[in-house]
Amino acid sequence: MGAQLIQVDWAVVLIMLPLSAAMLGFLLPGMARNIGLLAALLILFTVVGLGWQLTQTGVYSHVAGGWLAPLGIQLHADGFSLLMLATSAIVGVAVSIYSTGYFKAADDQRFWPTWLLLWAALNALFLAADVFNLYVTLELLGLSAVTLASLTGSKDSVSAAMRYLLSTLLGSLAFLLGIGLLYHQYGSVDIAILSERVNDSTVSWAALGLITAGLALKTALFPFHFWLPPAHASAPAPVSALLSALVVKASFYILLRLWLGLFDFQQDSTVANMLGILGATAVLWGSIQALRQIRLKMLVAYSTVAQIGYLFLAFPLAQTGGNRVWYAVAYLMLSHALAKAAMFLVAGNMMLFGGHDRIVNLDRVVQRLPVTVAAFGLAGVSIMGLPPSGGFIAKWLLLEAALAQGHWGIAGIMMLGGILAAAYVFKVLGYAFIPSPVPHQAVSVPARMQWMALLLATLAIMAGFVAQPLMQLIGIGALFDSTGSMP
Amino acid sequence: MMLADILTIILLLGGAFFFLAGTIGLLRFPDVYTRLHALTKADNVGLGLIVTGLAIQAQSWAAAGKLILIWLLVLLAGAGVSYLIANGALARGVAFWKR
Amino acid sequence: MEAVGLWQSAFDLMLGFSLFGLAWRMLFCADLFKSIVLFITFGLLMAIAWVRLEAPDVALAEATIGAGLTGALLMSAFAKLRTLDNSLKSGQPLLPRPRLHVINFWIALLFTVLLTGGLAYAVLSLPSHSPGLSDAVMSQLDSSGVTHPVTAVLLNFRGYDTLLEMAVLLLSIQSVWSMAGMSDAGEVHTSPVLNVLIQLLSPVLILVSAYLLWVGAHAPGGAFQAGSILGAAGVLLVLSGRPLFNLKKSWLIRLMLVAGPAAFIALATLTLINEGQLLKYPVANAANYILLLETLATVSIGTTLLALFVGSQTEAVQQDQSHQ
Amino acid sequence: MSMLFFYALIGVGLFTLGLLALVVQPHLLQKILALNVMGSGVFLLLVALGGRSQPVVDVVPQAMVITGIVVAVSATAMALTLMLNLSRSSPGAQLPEDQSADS
Repeated sequence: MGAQLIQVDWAVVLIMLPLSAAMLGFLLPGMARNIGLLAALLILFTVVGLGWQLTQTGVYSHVAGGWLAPLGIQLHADGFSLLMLATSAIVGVAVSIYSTGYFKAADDQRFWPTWLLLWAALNALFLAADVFNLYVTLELLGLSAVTLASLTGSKDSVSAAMRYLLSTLLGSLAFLLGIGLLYHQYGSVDIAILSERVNDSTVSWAALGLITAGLALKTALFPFHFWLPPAHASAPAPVSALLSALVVKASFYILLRLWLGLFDFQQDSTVANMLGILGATAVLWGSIQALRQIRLKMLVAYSTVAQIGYLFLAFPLAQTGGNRVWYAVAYLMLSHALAKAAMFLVAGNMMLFGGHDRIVNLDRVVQRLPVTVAAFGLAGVSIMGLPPSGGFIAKWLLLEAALAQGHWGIAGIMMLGGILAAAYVFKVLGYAFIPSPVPHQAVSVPARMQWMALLLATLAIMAGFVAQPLMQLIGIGALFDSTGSMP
Repeated sequence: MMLADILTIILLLGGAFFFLAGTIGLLRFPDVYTRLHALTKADNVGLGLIVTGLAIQAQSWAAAGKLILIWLLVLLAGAGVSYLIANGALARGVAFWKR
Repeated sequence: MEAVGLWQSAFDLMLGFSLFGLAWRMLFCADLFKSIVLFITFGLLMAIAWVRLEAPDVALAEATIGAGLTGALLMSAFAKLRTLDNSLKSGQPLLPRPRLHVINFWIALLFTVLLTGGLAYAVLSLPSHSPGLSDAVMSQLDSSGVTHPVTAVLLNFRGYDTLLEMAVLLLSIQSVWSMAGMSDAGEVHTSPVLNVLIQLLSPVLILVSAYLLWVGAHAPGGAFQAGSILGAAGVLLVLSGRPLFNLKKSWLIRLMLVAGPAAFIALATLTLINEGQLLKYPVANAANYILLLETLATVSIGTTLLALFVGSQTEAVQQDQSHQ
Repeated sequence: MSMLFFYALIGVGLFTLGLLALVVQPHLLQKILALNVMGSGVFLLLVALGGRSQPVVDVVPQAMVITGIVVAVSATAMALTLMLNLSRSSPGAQLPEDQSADS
């Protein structure tokens, strides 16, 4: 039995399953919700299967169509892909269950097929080992994300979705031009083949610039973050959770993969330092903006801008201290995804409860939605980077690397970012305890919506306790062990 | 250089002349209706000459037939669309040109 | 021979500069209607450029999808925009002045010029001869099931990309429907001449579509081109007011939209189970599988493009805003 | 085959020209057209440089461009729908930041 299960192409199933479910949901709109929920659970199960397979056999790869690269397309799964697939599966299942309470039945046919296509795009993206295939998945991801972001149909959300669409298309085109140049210089779109051939040439630098700029725009790195806060804040809450937790991470995932695989030809650290500086600015700017917001969803969205900044702080650190610092980044991607999804679900609960998300008018919400507020508090612990959360482990590793290498500026920015995060989290919690001058009509929030937020927040904390085994899983394929060492 | 080649060259040049005349008419004529006149008349004849010129060179009857078919379709579409444009202009009250 | 090459070079230069000039006029003219017309012209010139670059498949796709259907979508959106926007209605199609401060405009221009220079430098540093993947494609063409290399790449060598591509198409219609609501086509213009024209043209278009689909196995053509011609035929029928489908809730239309991607997924699953690799066709049956995929994909592509056109014509349903 | 490089350079020109228009032109229809022109530029570069593999043209970029053209029309349809929805709620078919600076 075990021997047979190990042969199963779990990774391929992860792509086909959401795609088929999306099609069924499109075909049978009335059953879209049930089909989607079933698919969500099956995906979670499949990810577990893939994880087990990877622990047994190491890196997985699949030759699509039976044509080896460079002619054909290969799929590839290692520890880093597994981490992202698992994060998507966990957040995806929680958001799927949450959305059954959030969306009315009439909205199901608008939400489910698009969400399943987005999920398929995520899974396909995390499994891709071919840059043109990555472009196709990026487009599927971007277009489905825009569709979901526009679902409320309000003026704000439509203009935010429009800006998001223009940005994401611009990012894709820059990416496509970059991979086009790479193809014409090196004659392949397969990452493994390219990584052997790419050298320090004019074309490589042009591609590096185009691809990094395009992906930074999609990841909303400061100053390309302009599209993110309105898009994430005006989308329906479960969609905001998906966009912040998963979609922006996907483009960062590609950037990191290509950075490690293709762009290691560049020895001087100018580009890395520049990304680090933009990341540092993002941490400060995003945190300060978050603190200034009067609406909860805008606060959480700006917090995403800040947390994305942390991911980029690792570029200069890896340049001097070796690739092991990316373990911390991978960990941060996981814990931020869990915590940020939890926060957006909380925001959705509070909006449903009070009909608004103005922070000063939360009006003792803690007494009436204790589970929801607890979820926000726990997620906040991880966002701030306090022990024993997953966010703490990630940021501690980053801080340690910064201190060990004498990057005092980065260390300082990280501490300051933590303090600012504490300030905006406690600002929300503070207003949750005090009565507001204008009491409001309270609407009851379904229990599953509250518990899903708490589940994700708890997982963000729990991630702090399983650091050792998780790091081992991420280490499958040894993507981050290639050079240098970190304490 | 065969007779067929010379014939083709003459037909193609003739076609090009009609296209040129049509384009000049399109650019220089004063209103929608006269421009349409210049465009369709010239294009239809011009394309007809070019198609005939190319059909002489075609490798097979089937290829020549396809070329003729293209011409017929363009005639059809050109006539129909010109009528629709003129009709639309008339309906919107686009004035005739008067000297 | 020398003289022919010279003429061709002159033609290429003229075509290239015309493309750039058209793009310039299109993007920086103050009349939106003119911009759209220039866009269609641009698309047709692009199609000629594709022919010059020995890419007839791309030329077909560009002429039908790039210039044709995108042009129809733009025109239809513009007509709608004009009914919504008073500034567009008043005859003199509008444009607000560029919002950027003059200095900002020059900064943007300077950045663009620098970027152009850098990219041009990178392009010129490419080797003047590079085999790319042409050898790999040609050496495996025999076992692909088709003799036309573009079709072999799209449907066999890189069939997985095309599978995701079909998902993008499905997404586009799901997206337009969920954004715009799902009502039927709006205003319809009929005229006896148009009716005759459509009666004559639509059978021809359907025939051409079938021909392109069939010929794709060994010559330029294939599902995308055939599908877009089919879509164009549908657009013509809808424009003339034929009650083609009840797009609102038709189960049939959903089935047609899904047919292509579903066939891809079904075949991917089947080959995964039988051959161990997704979309790996047994050589003996490859031709049949590809024809089946292409036929269903043509139906889906045509229906999707038609539905996108019809969808873009519809009024948006005021969405429920209770959650916002 | 320097003509191939000429077409590739025209492609670069279309890409950057479209980028400029995307940034400076306020009307959404112009922005959508600008993105389409940028896309055409990238496609032109991809296919033109594929011609360097004489005697047989490299068709892989051509297949990629056909894929790209389909993505472009899908994205355009979505963008136009969003634009119409936006101009229903606020006339002018511009993003808010463009409007505020305008008046």
